[in-house]
Amino acid sequence: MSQTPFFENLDQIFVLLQHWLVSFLPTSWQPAAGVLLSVAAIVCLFPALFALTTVFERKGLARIQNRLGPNRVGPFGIFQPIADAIKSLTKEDIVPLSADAAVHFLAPLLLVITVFMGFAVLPMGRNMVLVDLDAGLLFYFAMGASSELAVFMAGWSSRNKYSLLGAMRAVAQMISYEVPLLLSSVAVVMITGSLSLTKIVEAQNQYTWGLPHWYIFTPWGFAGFVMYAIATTAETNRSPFDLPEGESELVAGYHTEYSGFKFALFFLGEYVAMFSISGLGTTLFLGGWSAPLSFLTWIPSWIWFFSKLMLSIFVFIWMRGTLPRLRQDQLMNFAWKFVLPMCLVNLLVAALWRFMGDGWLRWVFCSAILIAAYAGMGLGEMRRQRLGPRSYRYAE
Amino acid sequence: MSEMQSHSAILADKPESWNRPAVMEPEGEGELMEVAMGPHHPSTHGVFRMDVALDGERVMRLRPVFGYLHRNHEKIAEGQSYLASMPYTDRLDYICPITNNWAYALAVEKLAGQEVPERAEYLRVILGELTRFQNHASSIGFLTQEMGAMGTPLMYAFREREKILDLFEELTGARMMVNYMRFGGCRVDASPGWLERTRKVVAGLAGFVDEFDRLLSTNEILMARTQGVGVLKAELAVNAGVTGPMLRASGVNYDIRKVDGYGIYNRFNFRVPLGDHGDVYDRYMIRMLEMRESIGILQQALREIPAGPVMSPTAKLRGFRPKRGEAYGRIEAPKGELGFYLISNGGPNPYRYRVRPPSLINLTVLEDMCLGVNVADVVLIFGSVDIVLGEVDR
Amino acid sequence: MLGEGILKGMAETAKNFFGSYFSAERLTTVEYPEQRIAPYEAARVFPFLVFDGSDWEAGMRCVACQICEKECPPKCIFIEKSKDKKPDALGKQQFYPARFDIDISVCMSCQICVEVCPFEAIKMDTEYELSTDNRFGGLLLDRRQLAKSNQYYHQIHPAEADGVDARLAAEKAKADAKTKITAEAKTAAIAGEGA
Amino acid sequence: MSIVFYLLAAITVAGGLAAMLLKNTVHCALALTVAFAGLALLFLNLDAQFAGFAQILIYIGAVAILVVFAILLTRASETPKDGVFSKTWLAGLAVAAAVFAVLGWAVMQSVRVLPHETAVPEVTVQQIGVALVGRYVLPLEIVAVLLTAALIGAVIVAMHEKVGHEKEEGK
Repeated sequence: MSQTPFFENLDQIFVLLQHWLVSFLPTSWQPAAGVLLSVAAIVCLFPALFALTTVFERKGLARIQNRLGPNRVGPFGIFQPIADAIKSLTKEDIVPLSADAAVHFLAPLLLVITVFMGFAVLPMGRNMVLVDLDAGLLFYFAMGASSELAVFMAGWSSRNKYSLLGAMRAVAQMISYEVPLLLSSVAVVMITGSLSLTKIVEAQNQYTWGLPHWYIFTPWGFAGFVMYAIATTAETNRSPFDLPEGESELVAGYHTEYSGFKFALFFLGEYVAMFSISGLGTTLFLGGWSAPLSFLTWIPSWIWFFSKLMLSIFVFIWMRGTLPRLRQDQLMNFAWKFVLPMCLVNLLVAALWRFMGDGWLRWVFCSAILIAAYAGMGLGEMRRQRLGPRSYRYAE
Repeated sequence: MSEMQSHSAILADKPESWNRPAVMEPEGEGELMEVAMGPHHPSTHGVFRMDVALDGERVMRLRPVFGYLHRNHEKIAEGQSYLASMPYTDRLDYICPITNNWAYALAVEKLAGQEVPERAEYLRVILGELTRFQNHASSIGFLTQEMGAMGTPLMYAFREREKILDLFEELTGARMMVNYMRFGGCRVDASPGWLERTRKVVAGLAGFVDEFDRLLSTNEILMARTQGVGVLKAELAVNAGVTGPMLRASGVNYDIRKVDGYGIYNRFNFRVPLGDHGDVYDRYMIRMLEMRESIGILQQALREIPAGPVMSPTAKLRGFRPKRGEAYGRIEAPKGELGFYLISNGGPNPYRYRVRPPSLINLTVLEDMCLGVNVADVVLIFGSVDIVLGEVDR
Repeated sequence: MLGEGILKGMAETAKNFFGSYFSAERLTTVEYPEQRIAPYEAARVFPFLVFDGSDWEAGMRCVACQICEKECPPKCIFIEKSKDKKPDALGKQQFYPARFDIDISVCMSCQICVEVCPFEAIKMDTEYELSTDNRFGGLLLDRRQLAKSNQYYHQIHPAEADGVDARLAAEKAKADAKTKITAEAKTAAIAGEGA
Repeated sequence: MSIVFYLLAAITVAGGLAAMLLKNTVHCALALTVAFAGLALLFLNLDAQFAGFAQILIYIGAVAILVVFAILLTRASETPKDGVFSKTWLAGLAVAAAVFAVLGWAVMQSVRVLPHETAVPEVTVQQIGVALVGRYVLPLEIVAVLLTAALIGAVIVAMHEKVGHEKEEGK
């Protein structure tokens, strides 16, 4: 509401800092230098976040499992990632004799590059976006699609059955879940009428009775968010969709034959992909950098963005600590027979929502359609596969 | 390249059985891919190998290869006194050493016609059911671990197992290698304090089973992974000699605690849960239900345990020479029928010593359960058999 | 059916996540080098030889009867009987072990040697931090290394040691009484002869 | 015609040549991906964002993966021992020349229509969308129907085999 200049400056602190740093340079260099500075910031920030997240993940998983987690390096083990980094940097880089050395080398690089490219269009705060592309969402998905190739290259070049199987699984899974990922985002695009991520955030940054206009608080937005979350989990190969790395079957999946720093790059790539895709989910459904309640708008926008990001990361960790993984064919069935139809129904509902105009009727109507579709398809699938709780008999 | 050659040399050395035609024909003209799962595979519970022939991801043939952990247990036992084999039985199924002790003690007692005092029988039941509980809990934990549950259920199981192992350590001096039972009783008596602590632990076990139930039993992913997978028909199970929870999951009512009523089991009031499908989910649920029954037995035993000696006065520790004859002692171990077969020629050591390991015999139906399933389910089915390689290979 | 099983499981793990911060029942981890659990009285690791008094060589209870060597399942005990005899705690002339080695890399801590020993000479230690950088010599303990005082035995297994001491004392009393009786009988006989 | 254009053109052509000349089929597919990427960058260089991103999304994200999968599933990923030139290289050359001629002719035609276009047209994604469902709705629908038919056809081809197999098993 009433923003004091101090908080306004705090909100824009990174933007101001960038402008101030750039102002020392000649005018003709300033745009390029500004972009470079932002890129450097992103490239430094997210690996740092990755390092922190690995500790939090291990600590969180440990607590879920009633353990203590890493606590030897530094206070509460927070320097564990430094130790891990030193370890992976000093480890021997083993390339299998029969591996395709060039492709084996390029795969982790390609993965990390494409993953980082996605951040270019994510608005991480008010006025904090690297390039405000008109087709930002499209750019993001284009980059996401390219990372599949890196996974394939890694698996194929290793000349290992486990690697190849893992890569095939990973690519098949990523392609399958890309469809619902796109379709659930399309609903947002339909309502907003723009592919630009900044416009999508701005559309959600409004308040009625102090409550925000986040898309997750609408029937189609909620359903879309759930579908998006499922697709995201599969896309980033996280539990319960972590089959490509399912250690009980495939040892380690496509990075079985990677060691040392190349393995670390894969690890980094996976986590950074998780950040970026969570960031996109935040932008699309959770209002990006906007505050959850109208009287909290004085808190800097980037704080909101990153807290939402970390919250979704926490949910990822929580799911990983709870759920067993699906089987490959079940995963595919789930994508094509449940998530995809739900996304299509959701598209329909989003269109209805747009054309039914304001009023309580559209809430009831849209929710009813979605709930009916969800329950019908879910129960039908369970019945078809003869799944369900059982009762047991006892001998005497 | 030399690696390739040596590999083909190994292939040429394979036994005849390997060259038999695949049990299932591949679809189309695709070739079979042979994958060696193990011996150093993350999910083989130790050193165990499954040579799997795959068509795509479907299992066409599976050959279990074991013996990596062979320790010559039976021959060693024939070379030394009856007592000296007792600590070795701890190391058969190292998850549940108490029941191994019990089966061996039962066989020797049968051979020597040795009576066991009342209190010792109660102690055996208490320890045996505690063992069954922790074995089932950790076996479910391993099963879900293989399903990729990041070890969370396993850690919960180990949390409870820790409490039970603490009780074992307090009573017997060791957490796993207990060496507790003797021919004609138990080595040491339980103090009243120990019984009190055991009652406390047993009171907490029901809550743990409930927790497990909430965490897993209705989980959709677990149901999707396990229901209808690895079906073992009752007929095949009986013919193959499968025993234990695996047999009961296939719907056969066979529990040696009921059939033989060995020890004092016929005094306790408990039920035998039976499954109707014989799939992995049934095996999982049967173990869950058996854990609840075990709690019931434990409560009764802890309520009724009488005072008295734990060793029969006629028991001999040194110079133990049973008369000539043979005996087969069997119990319902957590994994199935564990039996010891002994022949005595009157000497200080057994003439013949043979173990009937439930793990090994339950494992013989592995291929039948795995044919045609997805390779990911092989690991699951293998986990649901619940084996310990120490017992399989001996 | 429609995901509530998953949600129930997630609630359970969340309960454990927060529970691990509050309930010691849940978080059972002991941070080993800093924290230690005191061993149970019944705990057993590797055997040691008990001696009475302060001189380990003179007070050693072992009489080299070699029963434990014979009964040891993995055969990790090696005993060499002495040629000469010397008085034991009861004052009786006994053999003593000229060599008594236990290879604790072979020993499986089964306690059978303790059970079969008729002289209460071998007992189980509770010391478990035994790592050494020498695989062969470092784990082959000779009788000097194995010898531990009776006080030490009392320290690690108080109740058991009390029982053992009482039994030994009773035996000694019996033996003393016997020697006394025989001595008296002897003196009586001598006196009778004299008379 | 800036230096960026020449750089991108060089990458694209090099990728194309490598795709043609490399021995290992998977390497060829990867080189083809490089060519696709160069093309996408050329689009972007012309400020055609939508076309550029769509090129990456579809060609690299889908087509390249499809090619790679096809290679793997048909076991053509092993390096052939003999040369890379097919025996029917003459026919191939003829087809390539014909395609090139058609493309060249089309390009020449369009240049004659727009002889001196220098200003960059401001085409937003929204405009493309409006054009697709407005003026070009019929072609769009035809393409959609065609693709759906192809999809269903593919599914039927795949399903048929399975049904036949099940019948065999039934016997």
